[in-house]
Amino acid sequence: MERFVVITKEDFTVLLERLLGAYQVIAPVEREGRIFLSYVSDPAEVNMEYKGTTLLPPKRFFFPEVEVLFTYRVTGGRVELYDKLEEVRGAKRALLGVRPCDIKSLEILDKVLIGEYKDPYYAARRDGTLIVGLTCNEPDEYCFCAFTGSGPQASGGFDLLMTDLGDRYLVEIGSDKGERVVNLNLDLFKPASKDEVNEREEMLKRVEAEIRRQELPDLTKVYEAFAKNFDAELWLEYGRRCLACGKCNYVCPTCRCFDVYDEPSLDGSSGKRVRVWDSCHFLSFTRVAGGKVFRSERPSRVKQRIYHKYCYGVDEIGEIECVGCGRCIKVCPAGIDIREAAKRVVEL
Amino acid sequence: MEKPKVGIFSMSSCEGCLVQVLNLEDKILEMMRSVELVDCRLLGVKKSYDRLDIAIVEGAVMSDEEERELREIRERSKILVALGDCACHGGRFLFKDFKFDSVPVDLPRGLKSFRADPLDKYVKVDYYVYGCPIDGDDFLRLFKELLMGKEYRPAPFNVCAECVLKDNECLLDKGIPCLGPITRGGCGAVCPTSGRRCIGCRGLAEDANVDSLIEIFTKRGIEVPEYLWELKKQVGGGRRG
Amino acid sequence: MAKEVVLEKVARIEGLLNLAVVIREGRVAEARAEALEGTRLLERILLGRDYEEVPDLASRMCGVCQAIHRVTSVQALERALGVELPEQLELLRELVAIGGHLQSHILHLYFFVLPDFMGRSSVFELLPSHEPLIRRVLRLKRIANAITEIVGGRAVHPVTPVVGGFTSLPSRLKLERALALAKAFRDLVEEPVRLILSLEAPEFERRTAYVSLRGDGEIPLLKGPVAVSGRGEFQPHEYERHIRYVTESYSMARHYTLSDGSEYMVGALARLNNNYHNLSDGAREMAASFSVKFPSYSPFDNNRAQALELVHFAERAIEILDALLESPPGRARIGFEVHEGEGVAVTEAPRGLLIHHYRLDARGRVTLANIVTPTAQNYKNLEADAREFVTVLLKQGVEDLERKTEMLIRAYDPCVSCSARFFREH
Amino acid sequence: MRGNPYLPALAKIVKTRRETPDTATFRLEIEGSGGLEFTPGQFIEVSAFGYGEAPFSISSSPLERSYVEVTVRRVGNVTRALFNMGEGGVVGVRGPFGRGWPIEEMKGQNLLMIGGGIGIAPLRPLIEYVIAHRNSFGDVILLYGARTPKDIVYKEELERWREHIDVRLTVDVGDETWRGRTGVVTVLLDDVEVDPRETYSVQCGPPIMIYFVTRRLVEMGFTDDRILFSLERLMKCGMGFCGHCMIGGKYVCRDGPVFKYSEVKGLLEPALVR
Repeated sequence: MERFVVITKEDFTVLLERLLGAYQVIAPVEREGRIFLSYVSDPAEVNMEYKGTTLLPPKRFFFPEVEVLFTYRVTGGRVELYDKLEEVRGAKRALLGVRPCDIKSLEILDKVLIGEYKDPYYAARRDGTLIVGLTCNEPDEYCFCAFTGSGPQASGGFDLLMTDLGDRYLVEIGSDKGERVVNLNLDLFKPASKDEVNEREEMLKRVEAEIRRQELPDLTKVYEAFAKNFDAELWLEYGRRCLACGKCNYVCPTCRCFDVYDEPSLDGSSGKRVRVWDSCHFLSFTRVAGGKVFRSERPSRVKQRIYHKYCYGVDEIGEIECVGCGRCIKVCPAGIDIREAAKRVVEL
Repeated sequence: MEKPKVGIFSMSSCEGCLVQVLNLEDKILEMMRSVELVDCRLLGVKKSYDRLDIAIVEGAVMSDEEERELREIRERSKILVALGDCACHGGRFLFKDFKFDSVPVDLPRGLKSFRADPLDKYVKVDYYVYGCPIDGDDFLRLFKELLMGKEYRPAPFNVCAECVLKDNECLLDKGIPCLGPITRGGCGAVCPTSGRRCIGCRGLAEDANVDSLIEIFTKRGIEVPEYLWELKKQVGGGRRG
Repeated sequence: MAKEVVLEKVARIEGLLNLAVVIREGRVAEARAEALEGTRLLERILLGRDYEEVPDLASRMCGVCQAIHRVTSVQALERALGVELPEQLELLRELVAIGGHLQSHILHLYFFVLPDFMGRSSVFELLPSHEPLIRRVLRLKRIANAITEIVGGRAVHPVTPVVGGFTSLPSRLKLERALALAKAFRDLVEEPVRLILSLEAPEFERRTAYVSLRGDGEIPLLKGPVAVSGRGEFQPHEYERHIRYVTESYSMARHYTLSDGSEYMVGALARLNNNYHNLSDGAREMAASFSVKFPSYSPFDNNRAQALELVHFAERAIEILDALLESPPGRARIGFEVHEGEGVAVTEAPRGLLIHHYRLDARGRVTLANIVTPTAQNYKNLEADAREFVTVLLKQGVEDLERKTEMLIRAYDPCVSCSARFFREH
Repeated sequence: MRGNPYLPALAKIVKTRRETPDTATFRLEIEGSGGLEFTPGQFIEVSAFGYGEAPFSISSSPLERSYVEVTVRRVGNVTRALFNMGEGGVVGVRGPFGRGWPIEEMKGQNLLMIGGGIGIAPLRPLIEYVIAHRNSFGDVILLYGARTPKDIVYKEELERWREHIDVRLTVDVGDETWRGRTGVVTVLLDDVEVDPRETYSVQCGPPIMIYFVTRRLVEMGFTDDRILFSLERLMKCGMGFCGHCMIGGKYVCRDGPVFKYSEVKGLLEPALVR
């Protein structure tokens, strides 16, 4: 089997219909001018022509913002637990139209959450999900994946990767799972010509060149600069501006901090243990029983996220945890720009 | 085990927060099974009792009579909960910069001056349920946690955090003076989700950065309302150290 | 020797109200409806504010009928700015109001009124014997709230209605859901309404003037001339010529009379007395099967009128939703220019006629605000009814005079909270 | 790792012992296994269902395999629930988690142990281990400081330990019965004479104690890799996922709670809390 195949846009709609029959399909949709990822039931809802990124990253489909870990029942002196993991297992899903930066973010989350310990909820959802990526034809003003080594080309982590070539898609096969999908739908695919593969390369080069019009350092290699500028003045400035709203964490495709709490029923005889997304920008994030807060100063919280991306990630999994999607820049009401911060740190 | 005795009281208010409680509908019946409601004028409950385990008080204190009543309730009660913005802040976050004491008025019933005071001006308040109106689920959580002997904590985040999870685009980007960035969350960002700016009804978030919001407004050409300058004087960049 | 009977802080009504009845030589000399709720100075707070802020604050007048307060303030501002909405948006507004009416009537009839007729003091005491009914009305309340929420964004203090339309519109899916909810409401409400219609209220009649909006083929909530039974009609902007307020040193609320100083009644009974022929088919049939006739001069029939309105407005909601699904609204909000202006909106709140009146300066800031709530308008009529009713009770020598008098107060469904806004600047 | 690591094992509170007015030691018997195999210094997550989960250092001896103990101060929802439950209560246990004291490395060396308040809890299993293997260690000194005499925990054990190791106490504020030293725990360091080159110092206590003790130990000539401490942070998951316990690039729950000063140097100063 060739590594590259093509499918016309018309046939892609047919493919979508077939996928909808076999999978729960998650794809970009557009509503009221906003692009977001959503479960879809109709090919007509799917928007594969969007620019830049979706507002929220795909992580919520693997690590939802609210998740019941287990439920419990207390009767007399006995406690029974009911694992919710079983409900997560076995779902066959296809995630369509995700960008290379987001594909990279899933690879990063894999390294964090499936290591010495394994987060079984995340792992089960990952196992059951086919990843069909979509490269960018047109980056938006926030994109800087070329500087974080996570785009515009995806080096792996996908089952299929599509590139829009106008009237058709060039599709790169990235795994056995992806190959099986192509094999099952051979009537829709045909082998790609050399020209078509070249066309994609040209396209990605053009996109990369566009992103590289920004002047940024190689962000995969800023560890040292960050390490020695932990007490730099600029962090105080960012701290003064930061609203501690946590939006940057929520939209970051690699942020996965969470809080865990119990939600009892009214009579207390049963309940559930729930985990929800948390944010290192919240004052409560480092509050221990008794009230002490370890990171009470806002600059220290601003730093926590940015350092986690460019430094602690390297300590943790051997690479930076920023994929250059630019979402945190887009949503920050105070205009805190992680690109700019990194650049300033390097230039100090 | 004896059921905890609960009283629900109203100072001056629109009673919308109590209506929110009633809007919990069938959960109310369940709630009422775990406690003994001994006092609630709105629902016509008035039993004789000495001590209350939980007193839930809605509304602002606007007269000497209400002040007296509140002090009495406090004395009788183990736990006192302030329900809604009027009880928590005297309606300050709803009415913003309005200076109540600056209005010269003739008042009936022998009242000398106008006031609208939060409960904690007069008595110790153990827990606060914020919002105008309060959020029903928030109240339910408080109720459960108090019954279990837990400490209730209001949402630790601001409205923006919930707003972005609803896939909303930022209203500030459209030049709308939204107070989401400095307002305590827990409402599910209901106003911005409906395309309406946050009016700050739940009060300041735990770590509100008013300075920064003023800067944001200014940068985007949004007129800075007077009350933000007031708030800036009080909290500025929020908590430090 | 004068005796004063004071019903203190009457239970199961919204807000704090005393009713004081002065009895001299076996006859009622005076009745005073004393609103105790702290006055909230809302009109004063509105002065100088941007018109955009007004609906947010105005809806905080009252926790029970906030939906209609919001819609009314928006309408008055629209009049001031000369904004006219397309029909679909008007219909959506009516839907917000209907959701509010349905939930308010349910709350009043089943939580506040029903216990009286069952010889109980609270709805919780009804639980052991009437759990299925209570569960059903709770469900009805939930449905009514859900309808408001779909259109208004939130059930208590809805957020979407703004000058020029709405901040966002419900999707088709949501409208379909609202339609299903309205139909479910209509089905489920039948039995509880029958229950209310079958209750035997104390016998008491006293003719008064009934004031409400009057419609052509409908029971209007948001438009139409104001009808004063037996005396013709007036247009909303003329309200100041037809009603006037009096201040009573015993009450935190303004009390209202007609221009000749006589009392009048607003509310569901006034609406049906003036619009009976416009009741929906279902409501009309139900009235007939219980021999409920309008016009009626018994204030206790206000409860029956409310019960019939539950059916009527549920059917009206279905009609509106059918129309909206047939031809959905296009834009959520139409454009307009801010300029100087003055506007009055008169609407029907669950408890009756509601007036919002604003004047704006060239920048759209409020320079005058006046809000007339239904309960404030009813106080004088309530006092007159109380005088006569207690006199009758004294003659009959009934033992439960206080309980019966409380029932009279409750029949009015007073909302003291939003009536208490008395102020007069030095 | 087998099974779902978020799912706790059930355990019964079989014994409680009041240590101070607000502190107690809970003995837990885990369904199926009784106790746990663990390294002194490791912690477990204890669930009170309906109240939540909280991390506690294991305070019982590692030689004891039929139960585990935790010593708990009543400060939050979970601990209050444990106190209210008392004996017979059913709780959840996950763990053990984290990295304990490097016992093999410390063998043959002197030990200078410093505990503050309830911070002595993670030292207790180490002390029991040392006493059981007394010949494998040189001089062993325990310095323990509490706020008042009433706040001293493990009173019985302290007496027993005296027979095997050098135990020295101080309280911040004495009372009429107190005959011993007063002052913060660093005052006890003034009288300590050990060779820092052949001694490991291990400490656990409030952050401010660790900060000052560490400074003092450095002055005494201890090298950074011979200064060990157990750190306190909010640890929700125990597995390095939830992020609450991060200090710099380290997760206290997974990479700690026991750290060498050399590993987290510069991260402890109060002004630079990460």
